[in-house]
Amino acid sequence: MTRDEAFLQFLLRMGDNTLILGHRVSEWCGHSPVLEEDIALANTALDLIGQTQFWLGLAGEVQGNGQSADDLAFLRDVWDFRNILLVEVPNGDFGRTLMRQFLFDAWHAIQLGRLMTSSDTRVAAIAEKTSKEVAYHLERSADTVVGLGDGTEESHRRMQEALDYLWPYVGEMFQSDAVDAEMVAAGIAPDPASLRGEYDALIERILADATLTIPDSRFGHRGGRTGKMHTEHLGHLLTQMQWLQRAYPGSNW
Amino acid sequence: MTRDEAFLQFLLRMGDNTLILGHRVSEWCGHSPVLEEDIALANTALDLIGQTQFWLGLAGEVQGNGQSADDLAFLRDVWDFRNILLVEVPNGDFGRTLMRQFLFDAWHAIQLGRLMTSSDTRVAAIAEKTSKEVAYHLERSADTVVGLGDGTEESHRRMQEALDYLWPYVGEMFQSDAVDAEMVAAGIAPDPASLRGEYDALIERILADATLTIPDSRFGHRGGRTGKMHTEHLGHLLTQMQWLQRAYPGSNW
Amino acid sequence: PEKLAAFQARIDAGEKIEPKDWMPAAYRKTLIRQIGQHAHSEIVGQLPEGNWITRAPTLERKAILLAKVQDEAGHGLYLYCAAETLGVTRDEMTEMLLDGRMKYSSIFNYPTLNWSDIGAVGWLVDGAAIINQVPLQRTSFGPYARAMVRVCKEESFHARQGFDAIRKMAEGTPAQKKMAQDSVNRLWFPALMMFGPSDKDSVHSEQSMAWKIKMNTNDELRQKFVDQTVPQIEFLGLDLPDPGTKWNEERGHYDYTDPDWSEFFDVIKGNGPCNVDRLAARNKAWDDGKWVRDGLLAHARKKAAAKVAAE
Amino acid sequence: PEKLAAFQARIDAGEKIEPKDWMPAAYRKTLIRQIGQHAHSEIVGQLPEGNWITRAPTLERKAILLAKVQDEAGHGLYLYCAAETLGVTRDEMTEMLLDGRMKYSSIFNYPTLNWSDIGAVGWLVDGAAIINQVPLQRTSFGPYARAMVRVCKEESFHARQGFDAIRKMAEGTPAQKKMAQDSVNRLWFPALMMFGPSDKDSVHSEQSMAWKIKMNTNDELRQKFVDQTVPQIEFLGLDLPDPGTKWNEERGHYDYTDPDWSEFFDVIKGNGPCNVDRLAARNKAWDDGKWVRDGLLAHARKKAAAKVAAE
Repeated sequence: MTRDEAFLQFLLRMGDNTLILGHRVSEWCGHSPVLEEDIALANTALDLIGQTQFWLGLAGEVQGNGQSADDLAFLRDVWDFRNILLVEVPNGDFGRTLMRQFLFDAWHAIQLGRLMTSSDTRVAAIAEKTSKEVAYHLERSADTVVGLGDGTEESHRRMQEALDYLWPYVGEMFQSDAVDAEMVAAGIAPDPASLRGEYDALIERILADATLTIPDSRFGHRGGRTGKMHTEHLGHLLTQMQWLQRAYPGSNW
Repeated sequence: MTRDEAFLQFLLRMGDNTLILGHRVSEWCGHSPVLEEDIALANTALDLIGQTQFWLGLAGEVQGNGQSADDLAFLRDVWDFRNILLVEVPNGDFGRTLMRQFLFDAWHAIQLGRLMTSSDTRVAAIAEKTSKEVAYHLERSADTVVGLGDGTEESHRRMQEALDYLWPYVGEMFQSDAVDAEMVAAGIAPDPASLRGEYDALIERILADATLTIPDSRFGHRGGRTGKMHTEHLGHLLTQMQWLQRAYPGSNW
Repeated sequence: PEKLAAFQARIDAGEKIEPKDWMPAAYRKTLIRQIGQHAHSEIVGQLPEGNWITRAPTLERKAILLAKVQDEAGHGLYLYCAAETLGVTRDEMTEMLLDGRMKYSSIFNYPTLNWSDIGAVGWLVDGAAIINQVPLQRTSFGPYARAMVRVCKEESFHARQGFDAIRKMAEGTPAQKKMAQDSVNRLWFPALMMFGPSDKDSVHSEQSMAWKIKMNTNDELRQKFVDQTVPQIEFLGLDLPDPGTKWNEERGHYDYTDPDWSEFFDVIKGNGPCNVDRLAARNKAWDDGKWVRDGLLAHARKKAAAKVAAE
Repeated sequence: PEKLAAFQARIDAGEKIEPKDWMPAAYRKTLIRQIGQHAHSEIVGQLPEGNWITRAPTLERKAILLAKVQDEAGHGLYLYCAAETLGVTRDEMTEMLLDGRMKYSSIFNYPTLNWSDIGAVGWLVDGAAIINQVPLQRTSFGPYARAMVRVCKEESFHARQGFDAIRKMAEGTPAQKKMAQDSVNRLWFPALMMFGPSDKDSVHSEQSMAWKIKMNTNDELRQKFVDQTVPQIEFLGLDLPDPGTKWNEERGHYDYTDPDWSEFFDVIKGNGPCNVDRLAARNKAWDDGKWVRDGLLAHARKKAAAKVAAE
C-alpha cells in the first residue's frame, strides 16, 4: 500500500462516517419528540453533511481520477464504504439515536483535536474548521444522554438498553491496521488505539452522571472501516440515498 | 388515444397492481405473527409476482419497443406506474395487510372472472390461469378478516381501524375513464364501475361476518391508475425494488 | 364598549397591541387560531420536504434542504412563542393539532412525488406564503408582526433557493424537465388555494381586516401571486399549468382559472391525498416522544431541586 | 437397563423408533434439542435471504427467492411437528429460541451484503446443510428421518438454484464477478463451521452416534463438503477463498485451512455480526403477532362453541 492509497482510505473513513451518520440523523426530520430536538438534529445532520463535503472532496483529489465528493457519496456500493458500523445501525428510538451520537461525538471530538496538528495542512484545516461544530455536538449529546439517563425510570431503562446495544460497536473506532500505521508514520493522523484512554475517561464521566452502566465486555464488531463486512443495514440506506443518482445518471442537480 | 395505447394502459394497470402488491406482501417475509402466515404470505406474493410476469410481459409486447416485463418493473419511475393507490400504502400491522389483501382480492377475483371472456385471447388466457390462484387468495384473506374481526376485542378494534384507513382507497378500483371506455368498446375488459354491485355484495357479506362496520363515506382517493398522483409511499418502495437494476444497468441476473 | 372603541382607535392609529394590553376576547381567539394554524403549518410542512431529505441527489442539495426544514421548525418555534403570549401553551396547541381541532395549511396535504417538487415547494409554496405574510409584518399584534419580519426574510431566501433548484431541473435533461413540468402542473392549483376561498365565500374576513389581523383580501393576494409567478414559469421555459392564463390588458393583470373549490373543501374536511398520513406521522412523533419529554423534565426538576437544596 | 439394551438393539437392527415407543430420557432430550435447533435454523434462516427479496433484480429471481424462503418456513413447520411428537410444543420451542435457551445455526448470524450472497447461500449453505442432512434420512427416530427425506429433496433443488444464480454473477459483468468472489470469500469459512467443531473438540458426539442421531463425524462431513465444493469454485472461475486449499494425492482429498474456531465460539456466544438483530427481529415478529394469534384462537373457539351448541 502506497502512502496515497492509505491516505485515501483514511479520508474515506472520515468522510463516510460523517456521511452515513448525517444521513441517519436526517431521517429524524419532522419526527422528533419535541420541536427543539427537530431543530437540533437537523442542525447536526447539516454539519455532518458539510463535513462530508470537505473529507470526500479531499478524498477525490487524492484519488486523482476526477471523482467529486458527490460521485463518492452516491456512486459507490456497500463494500466501498469505510465508515464504522456504529454509524450505520438503524436509529431505533430517540434514546438510541442520541446515545450513538454521543458515543461517536466523543471519539470525533478527540480525533479532530489530534488532526488539528496533522502534517497534512489540508487535513489540519478541515479539523480546525469542523472541530468547533463537533464540540457543540458533543456538548449537546452528552447533556441529552445525562438528562435521559438520569430522568424517569423508563428513560433510564431505554438509555441503558441503547448503551448495551451500541457498546459492541464502540471498539471499532480504536482498531488499528496498516492504513493507520501508514498515517502515523506520515504524521497525518494518530493511531486509533492511542485515543482510547482519553475516550474512556470522557464517556465514563458522562455515563456516570447519566447513572448508566458501561457493559464490561470489550468485544467489538469490526468490518466497517475496512469495508470487509458491513451490516445489512447499510445496503438499505444506500437504496434511498443513491436512488436518484442511480436512476438518472449524468444529470446536474 | 389509439386502441393499442389504451390496451397498454390497461395491461399496466393489471400488472402494476400485482407487482406492487406482491412487493408489499413480500416485505412480511420472516416477520409474520405465526409460521403458517409466513408461508401463506410468501405464497401470495409469489403468485402475484408470477401474474406480473404475464401482464407486464404482454404489456411489453403490445408496446412493441422491445421492453421486457423486467424493464417495465425495474426501470420506470413513479409517474409511469398505473397501480391503484390501495396496493402501495405501507403494510401497517398484520391486520391492515390482510384487510388490504381482502379488499383487493375481492375486486381481483371479480375482475378476472370477467376477463376470462375477454375478446383478446391473451387476456382471457392470463385470466384463466390466474383466477384459480386469486380465488384461493380471496378465500384465505376473507377467512382471516373474519377470524380477526370476530376474534378478541383488540383484534376487532385493529381490523376496524384497518378498514377505516383503507376504505378511502377502495373507490379507485371502480373509477372509469377513457382507457376503460376503449377497453369496453373493444370487448377486452369490463367497465370498472360495473363491478361495484357484485363487489359490494361480496364484501358486505364477509365484513358482516367479521362484525365490522363499513364506513358510510363514498369518498375515494384517485390518481394511481392514471399515474397523475401516487402516494409518497410508492417512491420509497421503488428505491428498494429497483436499486440493483439502477445501480448495475445492463447486467444479466 | 368604551374599551372596545379605544382598542379599535389604537389599531386605527397604527399602534401595536402587546400581550399585556387589554384586548377583546374575539381578537385574542382569532389570533390564537391564526397564529397557531400558521405555526402548525410550519411543523407539518416539514413532512413533505423531509420526505426527500434522504433521497436528495447531491450533498449540496441535501444540505440546503436540511437547512430549509430546520428554518421551518424554527419558524414554528417563534410562532408558538407569539401565540403563547396570548395565554395558550404550545402543548395545548399541539394537542389541538393532533386531534384535529386546529388546522394547518392544506397545501401540505399534497404529496411530494419527484425531486423537482422540492424546488417547486420552495418557489411556489413559500412564494405564496410570502405574499400572504409580507402584509402581516404590519399586523396589529406586536409579537406576531415581529415574528413575521423574521419569517418573511427567511422565506424569501427559501423561495429563491427553490427557484434555483427547479431551474436546474427545467434546464436539465429531458427527464428532469419533465419532472419540473409535472411539479408545476400538480402544485399550481393547490398553491392558488393557499390564499383561501374567493372573497365572496370567505368567512372571518371583515372583522379581521378591521383588526388588522388580515391586511388584504384573498383574491387580491392570489392575483398578486399569479402576476408574479406566470412570468417566472415562462422564464423557466415550462408550459403554463393553467390554459386559462391570459394577460388582461385592461385589468393590468393575468386572468386565470379559479381552482376547483370543491377539492379545497374536501381537503379541509380531511380527504386530501395526505391528511391522514400527515396527522398520523405527527401523532406518532408525539406519542413516541413522550418518554423523552418526561425524562428530560424529570431530570431538569432533579437538578433544580438539587440546586435549591445546595443553597 | 434392560429396556435400554432392548432400545439399543432395535437401533442397531436399523429399526425406526416411533413417538409412542419407549425411549431413554436423554435420547428424547437430545432429539428435541437437535430437531428444535434445526427447525429454528430454518426460521431464522429466512432473515438473511428475506433481506434481499425486496431488492431482487428480476421478477424471476424474486419469485425463485420467495419460493425458497417459503420452502424453508415449510421445513420449519415439519421439523417442529417432528419435535412435537416428542412432547414439546412449538410455542415452547419458540419461547426457548426467543430467550436464547435454544440455538440456531450460526451461519445465519452472518449478513447478506450483496445480491450474489443469495446465490452463495443457496449453493454453499444449503449445500453444506444437505451434506449434514442426507445421512439423517437414516436416523433412528422415524418422524425426524421422514422429515429429512422431504427437506433434503427441496434443499438439493435450492442448492442447484443457488449455484445457477451465482454462476450468472461469476459469468456476468466485472462488478458481478467481483460480487461473486466477495460472497465466496466471506461465506467460505462460516460454511465450513456449519459442520461443527473438529471431532476432537466436539461434545455429545459418541452417544449420538450410537443412537444414530448423528451418523458421521463433523470432520468427515466437512471434508466431503470441501471435496465437493472446491471444483465448483474452480468451475465458476473464481479464486479459491482459502489459499491453503490443495489436492492431497495421498489422502485422496483436498487439504484445507481449518476455520478460526475462536470466531465460531464467539458467534455461538452471541457476538456474531447479526446475532442481536436476528433475535430482535424474531422477537418483534412474535410480540407484534400476539394479537393476531389471540384473535384467531378466540374466533376458532367461538366457532367451535357455536357448533357444539347447534348439535
